[in-house]
Amino acid sequence: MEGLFRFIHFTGFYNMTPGHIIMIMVGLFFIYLAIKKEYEPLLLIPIGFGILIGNIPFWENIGLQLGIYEQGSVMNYLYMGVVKGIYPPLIFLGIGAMTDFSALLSNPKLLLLGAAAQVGIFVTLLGALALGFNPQEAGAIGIIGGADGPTAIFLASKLAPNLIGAIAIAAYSYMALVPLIQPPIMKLLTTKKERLIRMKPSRSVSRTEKLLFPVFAFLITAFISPGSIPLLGMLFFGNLLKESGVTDRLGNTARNALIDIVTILLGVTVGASTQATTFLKPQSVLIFVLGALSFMIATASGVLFAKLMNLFLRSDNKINPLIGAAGVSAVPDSARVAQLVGAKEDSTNFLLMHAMGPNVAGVIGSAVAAGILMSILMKTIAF
Amino acid sequence: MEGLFRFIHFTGFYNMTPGHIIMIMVGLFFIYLAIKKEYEPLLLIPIGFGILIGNIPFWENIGLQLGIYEQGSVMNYLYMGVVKGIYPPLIFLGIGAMTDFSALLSNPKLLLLGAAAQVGIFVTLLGALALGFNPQEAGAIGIIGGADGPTAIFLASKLAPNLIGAIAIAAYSYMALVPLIQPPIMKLLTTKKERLIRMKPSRSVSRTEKLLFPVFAFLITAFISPGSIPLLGMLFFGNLLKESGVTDRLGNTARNALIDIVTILLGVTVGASTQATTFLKPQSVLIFVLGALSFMIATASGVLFAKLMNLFLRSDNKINPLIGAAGVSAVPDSARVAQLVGAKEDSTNFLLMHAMGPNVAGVIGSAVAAGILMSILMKTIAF
Amino acid sequence: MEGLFRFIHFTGFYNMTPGHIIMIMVGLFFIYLAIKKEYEPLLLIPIGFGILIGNIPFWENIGLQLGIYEQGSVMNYLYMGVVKGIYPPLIFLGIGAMTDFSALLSNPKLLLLGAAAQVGIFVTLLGALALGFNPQEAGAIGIIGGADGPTAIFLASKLAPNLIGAIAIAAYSYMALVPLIQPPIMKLLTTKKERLIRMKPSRSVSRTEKLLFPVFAFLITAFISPGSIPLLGMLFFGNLLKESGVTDRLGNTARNALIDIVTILLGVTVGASTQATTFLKPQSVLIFVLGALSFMIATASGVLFAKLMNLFLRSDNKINPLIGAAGVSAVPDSARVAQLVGAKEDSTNFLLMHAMGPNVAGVIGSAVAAGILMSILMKTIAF
Amino acid sequence: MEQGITIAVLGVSIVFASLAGLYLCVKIFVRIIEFMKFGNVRKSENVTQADMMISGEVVAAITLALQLSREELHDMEKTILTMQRITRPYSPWSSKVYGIRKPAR
Amino acid sequence: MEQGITIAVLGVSIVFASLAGLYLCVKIFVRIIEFMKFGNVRKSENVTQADMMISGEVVAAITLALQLSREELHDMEKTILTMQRITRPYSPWSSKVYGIRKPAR
Amino acid sequence: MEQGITIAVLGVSIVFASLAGLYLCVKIFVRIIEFMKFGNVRKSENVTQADMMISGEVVAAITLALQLSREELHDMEKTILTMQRITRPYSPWSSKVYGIRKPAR
Ligand code: NA
Ligand code: NA
Ligand code: NA
Repeated sequence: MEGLFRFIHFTGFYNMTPGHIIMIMVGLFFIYLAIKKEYEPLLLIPIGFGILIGNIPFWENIGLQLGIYEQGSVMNYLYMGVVKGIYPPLIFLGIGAMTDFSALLSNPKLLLLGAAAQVGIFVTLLGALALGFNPQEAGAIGIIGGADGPTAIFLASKLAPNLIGAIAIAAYSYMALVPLIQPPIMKLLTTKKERLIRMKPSRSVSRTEKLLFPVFAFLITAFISPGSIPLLGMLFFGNLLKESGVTDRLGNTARNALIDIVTILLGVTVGASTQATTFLKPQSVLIFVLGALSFMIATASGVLFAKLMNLFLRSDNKINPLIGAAGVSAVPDSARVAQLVGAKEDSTNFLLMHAMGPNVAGVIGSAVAAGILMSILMKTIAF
Repeated sequence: MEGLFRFIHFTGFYNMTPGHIIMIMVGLFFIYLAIKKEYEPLLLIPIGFGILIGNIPFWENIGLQLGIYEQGSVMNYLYMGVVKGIYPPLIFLGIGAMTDFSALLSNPKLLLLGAAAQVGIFVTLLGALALGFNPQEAGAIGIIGGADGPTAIFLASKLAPNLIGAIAIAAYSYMALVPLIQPPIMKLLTTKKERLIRMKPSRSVSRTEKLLFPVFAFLITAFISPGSIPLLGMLFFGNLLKESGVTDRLGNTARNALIDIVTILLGVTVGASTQATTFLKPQSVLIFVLGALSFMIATASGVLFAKLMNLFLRSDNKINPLIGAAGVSAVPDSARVAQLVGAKEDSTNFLLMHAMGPNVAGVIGSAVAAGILMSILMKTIAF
Repeated sequence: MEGLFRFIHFTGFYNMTPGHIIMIMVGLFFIYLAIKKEYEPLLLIPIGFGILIGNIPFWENIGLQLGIYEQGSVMNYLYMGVVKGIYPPLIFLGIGAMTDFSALLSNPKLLLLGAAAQVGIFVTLLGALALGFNPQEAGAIGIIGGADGPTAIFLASKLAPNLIGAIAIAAYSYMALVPLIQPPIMKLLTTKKERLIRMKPSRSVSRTEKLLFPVFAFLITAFISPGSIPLLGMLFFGNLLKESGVTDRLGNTARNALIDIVTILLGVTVGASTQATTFLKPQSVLIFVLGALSFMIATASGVLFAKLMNLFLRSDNKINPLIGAAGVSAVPDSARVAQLVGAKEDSTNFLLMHAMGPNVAGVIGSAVAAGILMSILMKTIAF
Repeated sequence: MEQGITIAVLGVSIVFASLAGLYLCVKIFVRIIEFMKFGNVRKSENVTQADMMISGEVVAAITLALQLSREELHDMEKTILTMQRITRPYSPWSSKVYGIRKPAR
Repeated sequence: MEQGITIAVLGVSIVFASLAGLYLCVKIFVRIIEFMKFGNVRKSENVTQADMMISGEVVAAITLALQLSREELHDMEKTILTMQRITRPYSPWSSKVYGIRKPAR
Repeated sequence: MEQGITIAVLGVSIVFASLAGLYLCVKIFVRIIEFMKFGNVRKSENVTQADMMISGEVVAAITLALQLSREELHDMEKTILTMQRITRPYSPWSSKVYGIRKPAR
């Protein structure tokens, strides 16, 4: 009889709290979004199911080795790849091996749009400081505006490990919602005439350029901001595997088996890290609010900077400011949004290729920003 | 000259014991079974070669970093995935991504057969206790009757790490021998008339059901028995990757590269963990005896429970009790055995699809059982 | 203002030393060789880019977690696979799963050529001792002459972890340069008549032989030299996965996803381990000199031993001494060099298949040599 | 031992409870889905993809056929295995495409 | 907060500096490459592979076309998914090809 | 140094011993297998798969031919590389199939 009583104490029903129910609903909602709306399914499915796994109520702190925060559990071991900042660079390796920088090379001035959109990161940092977060947390929250999941997780793991879950969920949620968040801002800040601008066909790119780019882009960005070595080193290394022409099998594995395995493990553990008993706090709500703000500011700065650049460009060589919004990264969604919003005004205006330039530049930009924040704010630093 | 002497001391010939020879013979026998008889080759080849690797005699305990139990050796590092219980859930992830639950969904009452066959686990536990094993060891030995390698290894790693090798070898040996062990018991417990029962064509299953099943099956089983989160969480997560329709590349990698890599590492280290100097003990023999018993009881309970269910079913909707034996899991062998034994009486009676239901239910059943045993018996638990 | 000053202190430009520039040049040169000359691209690209990653100057020792030698950095975590000797056996697993031992089986006496070429290892060891290296370092340097990257890295990680970078770079550099290093020596030591020798068509090999070979070759070599278990165990295990005929999917994953992932991680971390501030020392130059010597002696011993064997062979069954040079391993380059040098004298003389025998035998030979050196010299050994 | 019996009884009960729970859940869901589908059909008359069903018996037959044919293929595979293998001269510690037609410098 | 503003200003500046540096670098390289190519062409008149270029607009059109056609394929894929899945009876904890035609011993 | 010479002499000897052991082993096995096969043939007259052998020279020729043809293919591959790459718009941190034909809500 006592055995039965103890068993009942083990069940999820006994240990359930309202928080668990809320988080399970969130997990189910993520899975719903992924399947029905096809919003970022490759990440929302693992994260969504991870939220379910992490929010099955159980008898905590008696050594059952079930929870992601309990030593000895599988989830805890797999979560090490997140906490130690190992998965994000490996994902960047795969991303590098599948990214084509041609669009960026064919019109390099669009690189600056990828810089402009990172303003959102630093404005949000100020907002977070104002709301009482400490500098490390503020930096990690700001990076949500980088619209780049692995970068956000990497920086959070270095600056504010306690916020990894909230920051990752916020980043991926807003990235999934880019098609809803960006268009109103883009329309608000541009005139119809601007949205109708047709850009010149882009310059063709030779193989030599594509081959030299990852090598020298890495050297330049890393010399300016060595903090971005872990992310950009892997990104450009992956890209060289792809472009070298002599390492096809390595590039192929990097962008398939390797990135898939790491994506699965990262997604499911990040999801599970939202265990209700540690996750549901007022600060998680604040992080979500700041994240939304961050995305909006990033979009706006991208668009506005494009308009600024137009002031200095010849009239036959103007930039369509819509592609400035693609500078937030969120590859390739925000580029598609630029294409869509442009096509609404003129369905024969193909902005997609032009938008891919700022889009991938945004990835580089937010990795550089993460490197800077890491360099300046990391607590382990002893001068 | 002294150098030569010392060198001779290093050779395998010098350090050889009869135990090493016996284990090498066992390893060769496993490889033989795998290649000639095609019994479970994907596991018997790695385990068999692992036994060879683990039983090359060498000068132990002087820090050569060669043996699987010596710190700093490669085998020791790779074995961590077994000892820490990391490989089995990853294998379950892959299994989930390759399992089709249609058969189970089309006739859900067959789920109960997957529960019935787990009786063998708990009877064996009692037997092991009677033979003087401590409760943790008894639980780990009982799970052999679950007929599920990763589950057995996972539970053994949590409850009785010193028995992992023996339990894993026993579990896989008997799973390989399912076509020899089950048929006599099945024939003994059924009448010819029962073996001739034709089951109704199963209901068709919609995509929506297959998609919802992993999500809700996980929630239900995990709420009842949170101890099964590590195994069932990964199993159903893998299945969702497969069924969601939007994560095909992840499901594909999970059921190919990922499961293959983990299978190789798990197999070879489990094999190597049978190092003669630690493995050849009377208790290993006891474990093998108990394991055989466990398989037989499991088979019998599955068959008998099917007969019991028939008492409550309408005459046009009877279950062929042969498929009860498939409830032990040992996917898909025991389902094939049901088909074979049935086909001997009537070669036009296709039981395979019907047997797949209890077969995959048995996987869920033994994972639940492992979760319960883990919850109740784990030594790290401090109330 | 102080912020700006501190930021400047963070940049690569501020922390740059001539050493960094030299190493970056080396990295670029490796990438150039890989792409333009197609010298070993699958290793020179990862190593070359790794050198770039490892030689971005940054503010060291303040806890930025950027450098490969700083705790907590990604590169440091990934480098563990090199330091702990985990990657090389996994690479051997993949190599085994892609190696065809037919050539060796069809003319087994050529195995001895694979032994002869390992003389270079031990002569170099004596040279290194004479130059003042300690015995452990001397052993690790000698193994460069084994012409086998993973073996060299594995032994270096066990005997002289501080030299891993230099030894790995030397080994891979000379392996890439095999087509330049070997031909002059081969021509010097053979007469035109010898180079024209046509060898008998090789015996055909049955599937059974290919299947039994990995099992018994492992048992024999491991019993004689248990120190070679980590490398040869994995090599022959991989080969059994390939030849068993029942584990095709495992063999396939071992020689694709698995080896690719490990190659990427091993290459980039070995490259990064050449961080200028720890790498650029006089001893690195000495290691390069000894490595070159080692390759030359290995080539010479292979050729000379083939000539020695010819003294005992019937005149219609002579060995073309050119294939002796293939005994250094450096698979398959040195075998191709044998073919090329032979074809210069007689373009219809196909030596490639004959050279493959000593070539793969050389892999086994150097793994055995590594095992011996590890057994005798490892510092952790306490008698 | 007494503890053992408690564990055994409890264990079997919980396993049955879990799978019975699953059984009920599937039953209920199937009802709901069928109910909703019925509604859908009335609303749109479009046969959506989710409605596409295959009879279990047909599936069994196809499975068998495929399996048999695959096994035969498998056998053929083996016969051509030895040849195929020779065509992979790649090896990761020395893999360049240094062609044998090019002269050594 | 003051520290925050310093970080923000510095951060934005450095991000711009990095990407502007990249921009300049690409510009310069393109010049150099074009210069070298011009020389090459004069020397050899051979159009090497590296010179093969495709207009960006063409690329965009092709990309779109491919994407659209792929999406359609994707839809078809889904319809045949259920059937395909049944053809994988492999499972790693019991995967032998123990055929159902062979009698059990 | 003396120790070094011991190591060197011992080392070379053991390497030779290992590979010579392997040599003998292969020799002996080949004898045994041939002996057994001879028996088999007499018993059944069936040429089993294991007996299927290809002459080494033939293999060499095929290997070469395949290699050459593959290298040519490889060259072609390169020319079409740039185009192929563009057809993968997937990226893992944002990969949905949110088609550009659908209007943004
Ligand atoms: Na960004
Ligand atoms: Na079971
Ligand atoms: Na060698």
